[in-house]
Amino acid sequence: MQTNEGPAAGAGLPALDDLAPDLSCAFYRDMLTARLLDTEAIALQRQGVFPAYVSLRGQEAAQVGSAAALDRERDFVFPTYREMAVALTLGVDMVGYLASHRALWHGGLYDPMASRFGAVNAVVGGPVPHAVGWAMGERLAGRRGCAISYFGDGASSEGDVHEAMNLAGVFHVPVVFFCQNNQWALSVPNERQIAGGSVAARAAGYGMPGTAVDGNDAAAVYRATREALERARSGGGPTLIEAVTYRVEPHSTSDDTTRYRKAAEERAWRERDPITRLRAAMRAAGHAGDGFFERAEREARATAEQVRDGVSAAPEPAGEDLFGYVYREPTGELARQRRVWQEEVLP
Amino acid sequence: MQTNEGPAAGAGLPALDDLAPDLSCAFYRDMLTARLLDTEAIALQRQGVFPAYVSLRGQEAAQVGSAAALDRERDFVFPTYREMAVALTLGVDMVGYLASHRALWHGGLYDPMASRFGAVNAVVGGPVPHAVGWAMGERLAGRRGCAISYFGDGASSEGDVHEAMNLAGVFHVPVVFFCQNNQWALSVPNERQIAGGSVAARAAGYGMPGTAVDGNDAAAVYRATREALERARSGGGPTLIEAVTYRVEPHSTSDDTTRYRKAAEERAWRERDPITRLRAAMRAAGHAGDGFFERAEREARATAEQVRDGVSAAPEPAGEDLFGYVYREPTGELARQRRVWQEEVLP
Amino acid sequence: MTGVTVEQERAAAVPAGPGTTELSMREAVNRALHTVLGEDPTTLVFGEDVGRLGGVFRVTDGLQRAYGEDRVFDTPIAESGIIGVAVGLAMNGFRPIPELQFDGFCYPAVDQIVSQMARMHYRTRGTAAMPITVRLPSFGGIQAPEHHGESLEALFAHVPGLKVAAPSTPDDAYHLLLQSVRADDPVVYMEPKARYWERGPVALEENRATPIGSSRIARHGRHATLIAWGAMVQRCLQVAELAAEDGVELEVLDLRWLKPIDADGLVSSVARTRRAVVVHEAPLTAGLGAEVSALITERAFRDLAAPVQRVTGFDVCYPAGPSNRSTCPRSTASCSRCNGRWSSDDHGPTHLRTARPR
Amino acid sequence: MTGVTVEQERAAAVPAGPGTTELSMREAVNRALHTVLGEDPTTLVFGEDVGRLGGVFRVTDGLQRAYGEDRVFDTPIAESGIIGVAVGLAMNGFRPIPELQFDGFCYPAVDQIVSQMARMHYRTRGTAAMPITVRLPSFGGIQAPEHHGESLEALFAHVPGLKVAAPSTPDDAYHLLLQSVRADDPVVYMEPKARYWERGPVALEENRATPIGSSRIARHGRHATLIAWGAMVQRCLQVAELAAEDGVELEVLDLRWLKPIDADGLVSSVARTRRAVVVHEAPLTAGLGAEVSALITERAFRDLAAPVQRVTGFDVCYPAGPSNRSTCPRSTASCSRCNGRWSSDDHGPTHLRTARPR
Ligand SMILES: Cc1ncc(C[n+]2csc(CCOP(=O)(O)OP(=O)(O)O)c2C)c(N)n1
Ligand SMILES: Cc1ncc(C[n+]2csc(CCOP(=O)(O)OP(=O)(O)O)c2C)c(N)n1
Ligand SMILES: [Mg+2]
Ligand SMILES: [Mg+2]
Repeated sequence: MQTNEGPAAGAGLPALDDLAPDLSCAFYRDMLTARLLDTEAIALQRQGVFPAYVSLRGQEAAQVGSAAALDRERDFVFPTYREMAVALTLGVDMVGYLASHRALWHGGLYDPMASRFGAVNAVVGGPVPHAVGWAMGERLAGRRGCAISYFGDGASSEGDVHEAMNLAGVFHVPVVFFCQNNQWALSVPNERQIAGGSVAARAAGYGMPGTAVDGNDAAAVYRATREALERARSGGGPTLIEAVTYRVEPHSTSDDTTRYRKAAEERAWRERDPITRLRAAMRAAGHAGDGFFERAEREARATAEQVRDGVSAAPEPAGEDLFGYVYREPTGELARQRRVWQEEVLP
Repeated sequence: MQTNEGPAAGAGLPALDDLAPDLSCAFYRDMLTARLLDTEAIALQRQGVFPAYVSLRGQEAAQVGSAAALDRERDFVFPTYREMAVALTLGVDMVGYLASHRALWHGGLYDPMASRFGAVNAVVGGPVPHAVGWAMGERLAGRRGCAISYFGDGASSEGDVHEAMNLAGVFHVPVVFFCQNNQWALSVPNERQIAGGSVAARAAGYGMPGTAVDGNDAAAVYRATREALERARSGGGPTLIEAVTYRVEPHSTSDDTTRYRKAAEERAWRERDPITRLRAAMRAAGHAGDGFFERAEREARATAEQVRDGVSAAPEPAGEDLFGYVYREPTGELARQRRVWQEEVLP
Repeated sequence: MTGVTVEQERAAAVPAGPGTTELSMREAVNRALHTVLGEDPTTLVFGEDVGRLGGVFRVTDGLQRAYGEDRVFDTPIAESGIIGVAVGLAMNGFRPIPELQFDGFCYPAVDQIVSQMARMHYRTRGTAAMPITVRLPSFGGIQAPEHHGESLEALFAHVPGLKVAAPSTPDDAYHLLLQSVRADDPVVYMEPKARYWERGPVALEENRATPIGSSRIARHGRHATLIAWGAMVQRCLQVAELAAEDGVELEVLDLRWLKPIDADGLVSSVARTRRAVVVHEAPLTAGLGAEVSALITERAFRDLAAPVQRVTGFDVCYPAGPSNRSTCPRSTASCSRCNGRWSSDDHGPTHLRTARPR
Repeated sequence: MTGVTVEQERAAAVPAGPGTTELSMREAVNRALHTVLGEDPTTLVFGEDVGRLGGVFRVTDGLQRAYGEDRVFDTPIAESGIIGVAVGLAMNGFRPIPELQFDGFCYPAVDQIVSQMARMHYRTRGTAAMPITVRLPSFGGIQAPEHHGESLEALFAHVPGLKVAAPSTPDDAYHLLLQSVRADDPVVYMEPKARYWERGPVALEENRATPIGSSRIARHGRHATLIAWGAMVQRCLQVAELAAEDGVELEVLDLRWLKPIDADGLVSSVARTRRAVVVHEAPLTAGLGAEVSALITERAFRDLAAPVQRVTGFDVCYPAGPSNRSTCPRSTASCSRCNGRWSSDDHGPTHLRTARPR
């Protein structure tokens, strides 16, 4: 079996040469905020506020680096359930985002259309063709936005991902397929998931550029995504990016990794932490110093606490919403059922 | 968009150097018999005996060449609906096979398990994962058979084909994915079907060998398939073969090609006829002369007529079969429905 | 057979005359697609072979020529992808009208239909509309290969977020499709293939005001109500014609919207006739007939002089041609329990036989 | 709440004592898998995370260790491929027991389930057996993310060639799974996730002779029959307990086989009680409750003192946690029409509330 030929994630320091310090600072702020918010979210689950939570810890560079390359006015993100740092970078209302994890509303309580960040989607592989359709529409309308689809290494095995990539290639549409290969799909490692060992290598079969990038290097991810978006925007069609990273936390708060992987592996990856690496690179490149890092920490903490308090206190949606959003044009039968609910269940 | 980088089908004469004359003679006999039977089948449709028929004309080399490489005692074929010449080469009861086209029984009236040639399957892409499962079983049982899955260029767009190839790669099972790229999927040509232009190129993404072969050259197809089967049998895992050929007839007898392709294209391909080419190569290589070709023609015609008469005269299956095969272990409800049918519908 | 012709019967539903045009059902669908493509630049027609070929049934014939390859186009063979793409297009402001080539080939798209298309409006709290109409040539009766004769209405009718239509006449095919496309909710639009070639008057200019979810009385009667949709409506009209010779007046209710179901329409008909038979091609068990039966029983129990009967396909895999001709549902016995005994002589191509008084 | 505990109630169905072992339902399923893997070398267990992890619910815990990676293995995330592979394995003489991780993720496999697994025996005229048992953790009540609370029995029950089971007790979970695996037809085996952790006695050694398709009277009564399956059986037993305090004796019929359905069992219960309420978590419209209602009405119309009532989930997308807690089907009104009026006070995690006399 082949192994992944892309860059081993996490070796060396991110190269920041061509990056404006503003940008690396922005990366850092978003990555740190996401990290602290993630930590708060895990705590909220332990406290019983969230029934469950899926941590993105360790994947902040892959998410922030790619999201930072997007045009917030024009592009559109199709996420799964683990893209909290993408949402944050895009400016999504984070209380509304985390409301999904508090089980207030499956898709979240933010406005996905206004945020240009689709509703949280739990079907592995399912939203990938949506990105292709959206991108087809963009081209048909003569607009210049790009769609980006986030999915995991495990999702790459789904038929929908193949259909989406083939459709994107045939219609030559502006879409970026962004695979966060965090090495694990729940309990299944890459070796038993990805024939050939590389998701990026699939691109050639669709006649599209495919690239594996160090997913723990925010700058490298940013560059790869920007390049793909530029190509897409100028009519160059789809690109597949595989950001090689690692899920250092369990799959979800209900998971137990001791059953399927070695603690040493987790430890090794925690040491290649994308935030630590970015900070070191920023210091080395003279992008920022203590003052910035301290302020960033303070601000990130404040944001994280504010969001935490916000989501803990968020009111439950009205029970009527169960009936109100099934259709845009309501049916008599559902109105009848709503009345039954009001009479029999609500009291 | 890339184009198919495989050998242009149909150029030059098949090279027979390493082939025993017996083998080329066998190819010729089967290809010719398939051709004549195909012609009879089209006629049967015109006469109203078949409600519809799908011709394999032009694909005889791809089908006979690949099937001839199979071990009839050990291997198993997972066909679609256009593999009549594969069935013939494997010795399937052809009256039973064509019964499917007379609409006597969807899957055909031959015994697929005993024939090691699965039931006719009309779901494009659907049977491909079955071949992978069968091959997994073969390995688990410690047997040495290989599965071969036939599918079309259009089928390659289906999610099931991707899932099957990935599963085959991950489990490293003895299966050959045999794509007959006849350039058209009903009315849709390769350019609008296959991103990147090559089905064979997909193999690399799964870490398996992929090869495009002149599908109108029986010897080349035979060699490619034999090689793939040898590799699979000796534990080398799956292979993807793309046999580049052409569907010279309409998609089915109900189709009208004038709506979507040029007569000149069809004519050009009719001139690269695989049977004509094989005959010329056999003559050139001294594998056979007039005597053989005349005898082969006579015998093929006799077989075709016999099968034609057989399928025309074949009795309809008993109406009870509608109820008898739904389950292996019948249910009371279905027995009740059968009684209703006997009382109310049968008379 | 009686002398009743197909044309006469349909004429009874929509009178021919000034303001109507005689069309086959597939022409009517084609005209409706022309209308919506013409009136709304966000509408798109796509699917397998719908473009250059004009569809395997020629339902989309001429649309690509008229509206261009951008708005009417062929896709690769990827049913899940086709619906997935429709969802993404809808999220970008389009009004997609994808075709799935045959009933039996919509199964690969079930996940996108159920988990994505039907729920995206809900998941996004109403911010993403899903004005998608999935055209699905449906039901049996054309002696086709396996998977070309499936009746999937029960599956779709069970799914919150979907609406489901199944017209029985060219006129309804035209107007229900306009309604479906113009609606802001996803609709599975099931076209009865067996009726594609049947002609009837279509009021092209009329703006039909009947709401989504309304049924249609195809024939008035007072002894029992036959409830059907798609091709079975015509069968029921034939049955009613024969019964009439026997002095039995059957009402035929064309449900036409399978979700939402016109419960009021059912109840008010049954209140008059006191007996009901629901007829469909799909297998009996857990078919939509069960819903119709349960609904009527719940809401009109005291009106019912007899239990609602189901006349349906058997619980078998849809058979190949000649066997198909000999598989017919329990029309005789079931109807007879309500309406006196008939025998049958017509082993027609569709699932339900015509019954004849004896 | 009354003092009735879960254990006592289940004990009523299978008495604890010598020859029984106290197990949770997931342990019971695990034991059944041990049994079949041990007795038949052609059985195979596979799916997403069933191997090393032992399944997200630990139902397959320890099986890989005991029977090796060849017979118990993880697959890539490819539901259609998983069932497709099972079909191929069955054609090569194996008896596959694939797991689809959650109800909501079986939709991508619907094509392989319906068009291939359910029909291969038919298509091959009985030459290819399909002894496949698809394990499907099912139904709601565990406050999980979207797509983890679907009730798909109506879809599967409609498909010719499938059999469908949904046990409600550890004992039935054990024995129905043995039956399903040993049967030569494909079975969709729906495990009520909400009951996984509930314990009860299991007669491990017993060779249960009840045929596929038999129902079980979970509690005897004479005023009405509550019909349910999966987790709703327990809810109905609770309702019956409360009704008993009010002097109303409810019979609870655990359907457990959803295809084939035990029509005789239904009819004979209703012949005694003359009233029936069918209860399920799935949405109302075109749910399996409609089939049960129609079946009873057809076969026992003259016995019925009132129409069969359906107490089901609403026609909405399965809601997220807290909203889930407040969405409950029409238990009160429906039951009341048969059985006198109750109110409810228990907004439990599962769809159906417990009712309490007032
Ligand atoms: C279609 C589908 N099948 C199965 C699942 C159950 N499931 C949830 S997450 C997961 C693993 C996904 O792995 P990957 O795609 O690598 O994403 P990651 O969780 O690592 O971010 C599985 C199997 C699902 N959500 N959707
Ligand atoms: C899943 C599915 N979708 C659609 C169809 C309808 N259909 C039948 S044949 C065909 C074209 C298939 O093309 P290809 O795979 O190239 O095979 P060929 O007919 O050329 O041999 C289509 C779309 C089908 N049979 N199955
Ligand atoms: Mg992963
Ligand atoms: Mg083709």
